[in-house]
Amino acid sequence: MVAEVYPSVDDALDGIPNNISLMIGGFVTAGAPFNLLHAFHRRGTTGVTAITNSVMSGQGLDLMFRDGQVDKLIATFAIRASGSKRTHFEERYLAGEVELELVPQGTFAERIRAAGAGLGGILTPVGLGTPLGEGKPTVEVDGKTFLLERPLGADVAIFRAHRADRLGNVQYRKSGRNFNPLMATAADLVIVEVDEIVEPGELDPELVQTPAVFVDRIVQCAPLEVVWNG
Amino acid sequence: MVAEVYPSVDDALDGIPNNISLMIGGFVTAGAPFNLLHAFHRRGTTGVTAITNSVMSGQGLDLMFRDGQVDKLIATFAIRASGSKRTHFEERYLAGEVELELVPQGTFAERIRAAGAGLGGILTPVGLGTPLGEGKPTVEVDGKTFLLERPLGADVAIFRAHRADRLGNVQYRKSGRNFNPLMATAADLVIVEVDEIVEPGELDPELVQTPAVFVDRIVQCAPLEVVWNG
Amino acid sequence: MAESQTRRPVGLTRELMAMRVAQELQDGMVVNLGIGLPTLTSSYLPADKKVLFQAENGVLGYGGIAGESYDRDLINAGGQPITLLPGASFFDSATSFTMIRGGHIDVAVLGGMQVAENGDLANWFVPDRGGGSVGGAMDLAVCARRLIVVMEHVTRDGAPRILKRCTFPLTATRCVDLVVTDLALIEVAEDGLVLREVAPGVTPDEVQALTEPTLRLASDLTEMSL
Amino acid sequence: MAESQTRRPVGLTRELMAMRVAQELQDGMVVNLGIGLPTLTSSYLPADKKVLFQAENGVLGYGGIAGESYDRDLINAGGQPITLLPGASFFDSATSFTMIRGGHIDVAVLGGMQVAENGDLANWFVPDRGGGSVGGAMDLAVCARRLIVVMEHVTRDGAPRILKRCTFPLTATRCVDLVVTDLALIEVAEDGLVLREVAPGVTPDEVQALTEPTLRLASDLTEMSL
Repeated sequence: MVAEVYPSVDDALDGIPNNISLMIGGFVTAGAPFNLLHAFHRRGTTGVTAITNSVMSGQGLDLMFRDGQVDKLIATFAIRASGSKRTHFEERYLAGEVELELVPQGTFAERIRAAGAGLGGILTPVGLGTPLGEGKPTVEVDGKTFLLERPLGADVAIFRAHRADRLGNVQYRKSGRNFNPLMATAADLVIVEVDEIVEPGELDPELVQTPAVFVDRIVQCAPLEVVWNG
Repeated sequence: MVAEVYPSVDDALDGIPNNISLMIGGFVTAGAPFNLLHAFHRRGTTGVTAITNSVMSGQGLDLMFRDGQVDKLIATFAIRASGSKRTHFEERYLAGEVELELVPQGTFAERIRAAGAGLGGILTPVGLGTPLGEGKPTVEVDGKTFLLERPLGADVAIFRAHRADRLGNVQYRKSGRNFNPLMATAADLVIVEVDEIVEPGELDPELVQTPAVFVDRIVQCAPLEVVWNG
Repeated sequence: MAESQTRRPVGLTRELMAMRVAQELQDGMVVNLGIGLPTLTSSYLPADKKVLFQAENGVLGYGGIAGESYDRDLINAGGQPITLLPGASFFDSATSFTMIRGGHIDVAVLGGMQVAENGDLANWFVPDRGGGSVGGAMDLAVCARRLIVVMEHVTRDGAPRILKRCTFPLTATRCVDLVVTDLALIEVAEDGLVLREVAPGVTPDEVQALTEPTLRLASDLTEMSL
Repeated sequence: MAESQTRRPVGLTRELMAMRVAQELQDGMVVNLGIGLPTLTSSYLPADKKVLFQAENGVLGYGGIAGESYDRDLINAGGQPITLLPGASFFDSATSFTMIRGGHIDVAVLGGMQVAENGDLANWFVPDRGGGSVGGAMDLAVCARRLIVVMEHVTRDGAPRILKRCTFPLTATRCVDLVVTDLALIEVAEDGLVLREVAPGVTPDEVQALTEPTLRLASDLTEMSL
């Protein structure tokens, strides 16, 4: 089915319950849905499992960790280097209040893709012989050993893109693409914030990087200014 | 490493031995490398395992079947409907002279992608309970059964695209994309015929659909006119 | 009953079958049409229904079959030249089957050779050619949200194609939701086959006589309205 | 020997280490630079070498770190703003790791905490923070064609980082090809570690004294030329 246009990011979260798994697209600032994240923060949604590459200190998702809205983080980048400021996530994690599942970034991307593509999991050599591979099943193929990593889907996915048409076709901008086309395939409800919504036919069909079938809700809003802080 | 520009399709096959696995991109006419295929035919390369979606009757690959250059076909579309003209492939196959591995199209695409992405195989529900799933290993994930299908790579891949820059960045045209970006990742030697070769910087970075790292040889030539015949 | 077993009732033309299938498509749906008879469906879509047609070779949002101007790079999964509607997009085969296996195809319409009463489908093996072609049919059959099979009710020799068990190699198990034939519209329910509609002038008895498993008659069984 | 164990020799600055790593990059190579010290490498590439830098967040062919104009959508894997060179491209994370796992990264340069004599690498777990971050490091370590680790030769406390066995949780096993430190350039060979170069003014004995496993001296052992 095709997408619907919503008048605001708060409206775009209509009907979303607590206790959801939530994919948050973007890589640091690129393609990250700060407007939608802050709407989730305002909404007070609790019991969230957040699936995202990393947590920016003191912004967006980190405020949801501060305010106890998130129970678990599935990410590739979580605990920072010695000497750097701790995120609210890290404080909660060290206090034993939230759970962390750390995933190698290629495995993270591919597990999300597997969920979206109706596949039963992925077979990767990455993580073997490390703590992130411990206890996981392995499969032998042609004499080589691979980790079997499970698909990673979610109830809701949010991310930012450049433009969308009213059907839900989406075009990204530069390195703002990253995990977003994958997450768009892997959640039951996909919500996208964009710079601009146009009429069908205004996007070059070659530049539609996420076709409309994957998108449920779109909302136009200016990017929220955030400052990169490592 | 980046790509090299070749002066002709015949030159672009320089050094390729017999007894190779050869991926041939394209879907019917769209994105199909008829110039390169005919160069392989002229070259007289033998012992080929052809990996391609289908065989067009009497053209390109089918001439290589006629002339005994191909030993095995891995395809999704192979034997035609009752009453249609037989391809040279079909005649050879029914005579027991060539081998056929029939693969569901989604599995075909995903197996090629797995080879290119360094994955150990794919887990798909498609093919279970059918002759195409018989004898293959299955894997249980979260109570569901999936076929484990092996990666499908090749020694050489050929396909047609719209434009390339001298580094090997490639842009496709309309439904000429199909299997080509996947095959570009999955062969040791990747050769692309294009309408036009341009300087680096002339392609929009958003429209590079196969980045240069995947491409080895590029050659500019007009599309060979072929007629669709089912 | 004896008469209906020896004389085949006159059913729908291919065009009328496609017209009946088109009625199953709802506004906003994403639909994949198989090669052959299913492709005809796009021509009978009412103007007020906007459907996104997907072709597994990497096109979403195509219109109909193109006229004389042939663009080698703009074709559907049957190799036919197509037109594009506003909002169309192109993508590679991996993305195309992500749509399909990922459950984003609301309706797939496929041709059939045999359908069993448990919903098994056989539509790829061509016995007199010693082999077959699957294309995207297996992926579509397993993964589309709703699978409609459109086919002649019986073979050229008059043998039933709707069987207790398929005798041809399967495309997928328990996948068919609805069968539209020249004689009837039959739903595959949990507990067997339900005859919902008969073609104009065709009786339920005539349909049953040409169908191997027993058909349950729907309480609201009607004649097709085309 | 006693002296070198108590007094740490003066080695290369971070900039000189990056400069030495840059010498390993050849024209036409596809190179991924990890966060931190490895990123510096791009600034010391000779003008006659054209290298395609890949960032795992979906950029191929970036130039250096951008100046004041910050584009939130144009960053490398460390989150730093970057410039683009002609011939650059953007892609999603699945394609990015297809490049990486598929063996298309000719050289990856990663930071390290510990390297073992069999090539094991530990570089993600931060003991005093009770956890860590992997990002793309595991994929790069396992799948890059050649893995260069650049790190200080010893910890702040003067303990060796090049060990018989890593004591920190591993990033990947048997993955390191070359280690560049402030004191030395060491190759990981099949049969152990080979000391190929020493930093200016540093002796092989001083390097050995700060290295746990025994180093084999290369027959052509030289001082680094920077």
